[in-house]
Amino acid sequence: MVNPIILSVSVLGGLGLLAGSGLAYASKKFVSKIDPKVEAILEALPRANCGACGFAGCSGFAKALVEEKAQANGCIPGGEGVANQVASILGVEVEVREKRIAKILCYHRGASQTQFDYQGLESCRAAALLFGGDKACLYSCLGLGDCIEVCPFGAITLIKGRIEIDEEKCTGCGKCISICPKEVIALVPEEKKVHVLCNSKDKGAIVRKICKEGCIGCGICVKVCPEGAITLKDNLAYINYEKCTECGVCVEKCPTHVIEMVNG
Amino acid sequence: MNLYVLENINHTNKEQKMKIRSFRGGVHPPEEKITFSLPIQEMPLLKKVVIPLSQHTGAPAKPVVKVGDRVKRGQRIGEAQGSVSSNIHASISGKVVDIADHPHPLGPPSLAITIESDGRDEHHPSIKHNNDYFRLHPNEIREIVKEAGIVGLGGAAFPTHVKLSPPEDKWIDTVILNGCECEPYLTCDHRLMIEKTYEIIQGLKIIAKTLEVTSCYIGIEKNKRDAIRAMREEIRNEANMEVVPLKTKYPQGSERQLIEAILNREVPSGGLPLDVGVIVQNVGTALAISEAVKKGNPLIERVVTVTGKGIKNPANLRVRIGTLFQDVIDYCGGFRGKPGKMIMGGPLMGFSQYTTQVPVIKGTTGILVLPEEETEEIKERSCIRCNRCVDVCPMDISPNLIAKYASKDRFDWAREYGALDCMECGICAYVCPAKIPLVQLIKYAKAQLTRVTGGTGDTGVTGG
Amino acid sequence: MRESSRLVIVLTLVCLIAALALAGVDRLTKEPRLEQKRLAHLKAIRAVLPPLDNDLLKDKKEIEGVTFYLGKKEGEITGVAFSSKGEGYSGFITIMMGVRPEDDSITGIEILEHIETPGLGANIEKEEFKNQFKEKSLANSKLVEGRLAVKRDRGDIDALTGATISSRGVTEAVDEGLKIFLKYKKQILVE
Amino acid sequence: MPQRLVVSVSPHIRIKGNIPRMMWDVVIALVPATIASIYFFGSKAIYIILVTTFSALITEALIQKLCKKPVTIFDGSAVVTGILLAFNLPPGIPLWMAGVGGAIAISIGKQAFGGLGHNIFNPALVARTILLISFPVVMTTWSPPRFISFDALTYATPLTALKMDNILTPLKDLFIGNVGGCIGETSALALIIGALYLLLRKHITWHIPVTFIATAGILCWLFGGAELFRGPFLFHVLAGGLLLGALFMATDPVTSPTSRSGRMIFGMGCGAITALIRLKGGPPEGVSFSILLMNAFAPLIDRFIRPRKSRVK
Amino acid sequence: MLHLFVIFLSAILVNNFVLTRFLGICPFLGVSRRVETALGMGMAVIFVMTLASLVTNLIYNLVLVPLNLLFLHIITFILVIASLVQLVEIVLEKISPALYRALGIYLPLITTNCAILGLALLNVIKGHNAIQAIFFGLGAGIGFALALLIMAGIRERLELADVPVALQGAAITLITAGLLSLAFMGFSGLVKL
Amino acid sequence: MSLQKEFTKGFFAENPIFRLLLGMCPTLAVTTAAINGVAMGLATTVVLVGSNCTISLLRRLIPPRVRIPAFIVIIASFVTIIDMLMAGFFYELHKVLGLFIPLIVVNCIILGRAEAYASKNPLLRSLIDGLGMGLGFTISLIVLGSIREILGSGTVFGFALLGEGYPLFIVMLLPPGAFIVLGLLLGLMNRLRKA
Repeated sequence: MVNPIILSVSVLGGLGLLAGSGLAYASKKFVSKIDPKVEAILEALPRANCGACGFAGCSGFAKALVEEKAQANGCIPGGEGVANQVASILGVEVEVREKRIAKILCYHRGASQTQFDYQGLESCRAAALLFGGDKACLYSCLGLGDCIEVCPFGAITLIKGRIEIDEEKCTGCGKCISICPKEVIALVPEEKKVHVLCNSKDKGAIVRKICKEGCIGCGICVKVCPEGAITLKDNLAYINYEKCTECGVCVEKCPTHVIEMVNG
Repeated sequence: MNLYVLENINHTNKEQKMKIRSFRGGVHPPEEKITFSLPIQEMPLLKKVVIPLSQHTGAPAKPVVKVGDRVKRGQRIGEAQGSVSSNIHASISGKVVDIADHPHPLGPPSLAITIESDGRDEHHPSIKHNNDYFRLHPNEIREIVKEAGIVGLGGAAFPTHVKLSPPEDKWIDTVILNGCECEPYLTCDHRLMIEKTYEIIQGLKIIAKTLEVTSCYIGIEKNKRDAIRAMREEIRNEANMEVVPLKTKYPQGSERQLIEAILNREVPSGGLPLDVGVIVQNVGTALAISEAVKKGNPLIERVVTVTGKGIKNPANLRVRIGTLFQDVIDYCGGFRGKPGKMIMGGPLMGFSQYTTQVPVIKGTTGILVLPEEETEEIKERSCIRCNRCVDVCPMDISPNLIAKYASKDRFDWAREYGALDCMECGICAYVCPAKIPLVQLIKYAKAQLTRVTGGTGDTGVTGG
Repeated sequence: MRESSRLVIVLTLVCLIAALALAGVDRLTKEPRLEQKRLAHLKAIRAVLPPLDNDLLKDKKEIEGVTFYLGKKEGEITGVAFSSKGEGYSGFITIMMGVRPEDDSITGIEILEHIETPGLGANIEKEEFKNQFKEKSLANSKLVEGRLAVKRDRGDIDALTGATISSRGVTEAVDEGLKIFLKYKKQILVE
Repeated sequence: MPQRLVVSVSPHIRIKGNIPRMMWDVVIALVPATIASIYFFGSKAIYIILVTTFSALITEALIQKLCKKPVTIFDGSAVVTGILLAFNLPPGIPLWMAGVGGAIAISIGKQAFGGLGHNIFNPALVARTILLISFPVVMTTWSPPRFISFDALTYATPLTALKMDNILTPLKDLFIGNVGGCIGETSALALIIGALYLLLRKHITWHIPVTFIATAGILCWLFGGAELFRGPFLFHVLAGGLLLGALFMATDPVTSPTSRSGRMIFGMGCGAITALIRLKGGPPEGVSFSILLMNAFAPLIDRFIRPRKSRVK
Repeated sequence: MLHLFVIFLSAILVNNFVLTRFLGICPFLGVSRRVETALGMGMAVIFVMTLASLVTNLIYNLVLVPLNLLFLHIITFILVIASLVQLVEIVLEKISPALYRALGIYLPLITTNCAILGLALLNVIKGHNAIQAIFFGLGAGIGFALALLIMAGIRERLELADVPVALQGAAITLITAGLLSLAFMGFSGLVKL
Repeated sequence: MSLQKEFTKGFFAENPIFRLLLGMCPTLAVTTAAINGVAMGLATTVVLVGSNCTISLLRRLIPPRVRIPAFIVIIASFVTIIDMLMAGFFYELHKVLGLFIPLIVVNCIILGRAEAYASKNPLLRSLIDGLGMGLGFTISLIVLGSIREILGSGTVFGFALLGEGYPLFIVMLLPPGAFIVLGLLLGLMNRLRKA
């Protein structure tokens, strides 16, 4: 009878030797095939192959990451640390530009005058298929809240029939802009306070008929602006935010009060 | 199988009562054809018409007149743009007073030409009778149809000359004249078949000649016995024509379902009737073709059924294109009670309107006014997967699932379950016990899908 | 190549150390583990036999694959314990049973293993159920076709409510056991 | 603008029927069986039905309040669940247990998945099986119906009698319902009358019941006897919960496949599993389990069998 | 033969690895989102389980038992399974790239799947021989694949359901698994082990 | 992160069961009674601490390519040791936990922590991490086990909690009950976290 200790040591040692050489062989064989980025991510991942990410193991997840089919924070056991590492490997841009936020360019934000009673889905995109929506103004916000649903940060809410965007929560991701069928949302620099709250490209006469607070394209603001920051295009005033100094002259002079200064 | 059926039909005595044919799926909603016995009336001349430049499937026409121009009835005022488009003609004589955006029955306001009548209703010199029309070459006929701005009058308004010009590689053997008029309330085609029987058959002959086909069918739902009788009487000496009575069932008037019922041929998903050798034309279109080819009249008027409980005096009216709904309704004695919905077309596929200022266009089959009490919004509930929508769907798709996926913005799955095959006939939503707006959800999915993929969603549904 | 050899060496080393550690622990715990197993078994045997004063591990006999433990009091064999099997609801039920050689009646049974449903078939572990077998023998029971049977099958064993099949399983095991005992009784009792 | 009009997407007309009407129709269809259960099991049956129904309604209302959803207890669906659950309970069940069952049915079986239309499993059966394995003794203790014809049945359902004691109950008693069992499952006659009403109202189609009953019956006929083709076909069709399950539980549209062929596969699956459990399995009855199992398969069946034309491109 | 069938059927229905033995819950929860994925994973699991069941059984009976090294079984099994999966991956890629593409991506996920180690250990506990181990492994694999597939079908449908917010995700998946396991309890007593 | 935070994160913020959904198999299988939860949890904790420490010590020596096999060997050794110790000294518990002691090897928590934490952090932190995570795991098991034991057996840690007449919810001891209770608990956690 051989000493069991010696026996076990030799058996397990042999197994280890076998597995080690197998792995060495396999790694030599596969080393060139793997995308270095996948490899790097794989290094960062826990490699527990638990499947919690929904992909087939860590390598599946890593591949999906490189192919942009997965989110960097998808690894649950890895937690935040891994997520950050992965993000840095993927080279997700860390934007240093000034923060921009979404702004609904409509004074009424969903509460403007309607021309008929709409019955059907509570969705702007569906409602817009019927004569462009129930609002008398073709360019106005429909207020059915597709942007609310799509906002990943819960920054958009419906308060007393009007859509409100919480500037604190808004990250300027632009999801609401791409979902809005009326293209009434725009990204504006966060620190700029003066905005034209109208999107109507209709002629002044038409605007006057259907909306008291619409831009009639009168051009007074263009004339009074000391910086020449306002231009008129398609019967609508636009502010060039780079030139705007927030002096407030246009806000005062606008006959329909559609230029607004936030907090002032 | 198909050939066998065809042969059988050709050898059957026409007077012998045939088995009533139909298609799979479908429903039979209440018919409500309150105007079926009212002869077509002529609407008197109006002071003003507003003629939209987009009245058809395809690109809008380009205006060829200016504000202030004097025009005569039948004068071309809009020119077709591109291959799928149609000419627009003045429907009265008078002065062009405005070319601007005007409310349109099918969407946001769009460019329209407003003509003020001079009260004389003079016709344009280009309109003249052609007594030799049966000698015309098919291409000459196509040219006349194109020039006359004829589009499918069943509602979809697809330019007819395009339909009459199938690609070289498609072999067309059959023309079907669509006299089903399966939508509840509508009776304009029914009246036409009784009152204009001869002209319609003339139109059919012209179509058959243009396409060089020998077998023609006239499909009529069996609830229009007088129309079937009139048509049979008219074609009793025609060897290659056949009136086929069809089961009264919605949407029997849809091209695909008509072809399935009469010929037992199945139009492939995403395909057109001409893929199975068939052209389907509405009876009204046949009449318009006959008018254009024989008398030189462009398409400037059509028959409109003005109906519904919300109208004082329902009627079948011959109306000039561009007449405002307001004028039509006034002529019919105005609204009865408070109107709830005003629909252009029938109750199942029609488009509800928000203003009476929209004009009658080439595709206006009817003006249906439902009183307020019939338009109360019904509470939507959860889908319990009862499957009725799937059972009735003539296109064999799954409206319930498409709608569910659409409501969760999962459009890829909506397509997977057949969203793009939907022709929006509306019976799924009609039968839904949960009152889910299935058609709106499917339309929504289609809109999102075609927006993303660049527009392959045309189902080629015309006639109706 | 250096990388590869390092792989092999490290892994082998880890394995070696692990093997060493394990072998050590194995050696340390071997005795207690065996002891525990033995104790568990003995507990069941003691439970089914009358009070005894001998070493059960010595007084045992193996006949045809069945181990019979002899319980003695002052040198006299007062009971024989052995295990038997019956088919229950989900699978086999293994019991330990004790038999008094004088009148071939049961001194007690214990359930060793079973996979019956908790709360239902598993109630065969309850004392009320097990105790009804005490003093039963083939001679003093109502036999159905020569076998012990539950009341439902016209026998005299009380089945658990709603768990007839499990009760039948135990009854079957007891019946089998009694018969095995009778078959080998002479061999067992021969000193 | 003189008139303000309503604008919506077509169609502009709708049928009159709606979900609550469908549900109340099911309740109507359950009336004959309710009467039968009261006739055979006395006032206990009424109490059980009332308790499960009210418990279902209260749970539904509570959860909907909690989730800030509109409370829809009057749409009849919870009532249907309550009655069906009661039908699947033995007459001797303590009332509190029936109440717990109603709460389980609605909470775990239905509202956890999002309420009406979203549940994967039949709520009444979820509750029934949970009760069955939680309280096996109570749930399989049967008190006899009031007009018992012979002694052998005093303690058993026809299926238990067959499985445990090899006794065949007379078919006439089975058909009328004069046998032991859950309160709503015994009377084949009453169940069939109710189901005919549903068929007439087009709330159910023949596909599931026919395939279900036929498959179970034929398999039991094939393998149910001592040798092939000797099993009691009609007995197996009429005994136990087969009719109740096939006519009222498996036909629940929410938890069954949508396409016709899918439904037939579903019915056959239910029938086969029922026969398997009845003939070879542990419990004497397998209808509840078979329907639950096929409920689980329904999404897969729907996924692979779709009503769809071949795409030609 | 009958006994082999009983082992096989029991592993699929009565003692389903996922639903009654709680083995392989992690991949069961992780890979049951799409039916296609579940199908691929299921196939891979069936294959690897059958193979692993046999190989570990052989090693146990031919190496560990004769050498009296039973205490090394856990460590041996896990090493053998890990290398086996790796080996399968390499071999599969060589002989059938198509199969590799279909199943290969699921292979790493299987290594640490406790169902496989559990299978090997159960073989030991039940004292299966090599043939029995093959049937047991096959049945266990099929049972796992079946549960996975059913779950994937249900979860695809649940995506459309208005599941209460708090229960969304893993919670409702577990409840569903519970009800599924409830339904599988109907098979109890079907075969006896 | 402070050591104290490192320790407590496993209790709630990164609770392996309720937040990370790891180690589900033993969680569901052994929690028919609270005492089983304690035993399983502590066994796991010991393995976790042991492997975390060992791996943290060896982290610079092990080349990345054999990381996984080496870790598995280390973990498996600890598991085998625990297995043998329990068989020797806690025989009854060992019998109840049965298969799931060896299966600690493939518990995702252990390999996960080894990979994600111990292989990158020094000894003390790894130890604390393992201890915290293990105790978090144990606490969760006890919670689940207690609920199931109370409802299913009417006892907690073996002490009769409810009277004799109390009807036992046997489903709680069976697989369906395990899944459903854990599912509902997860839902409760989600709700609490939101509130």
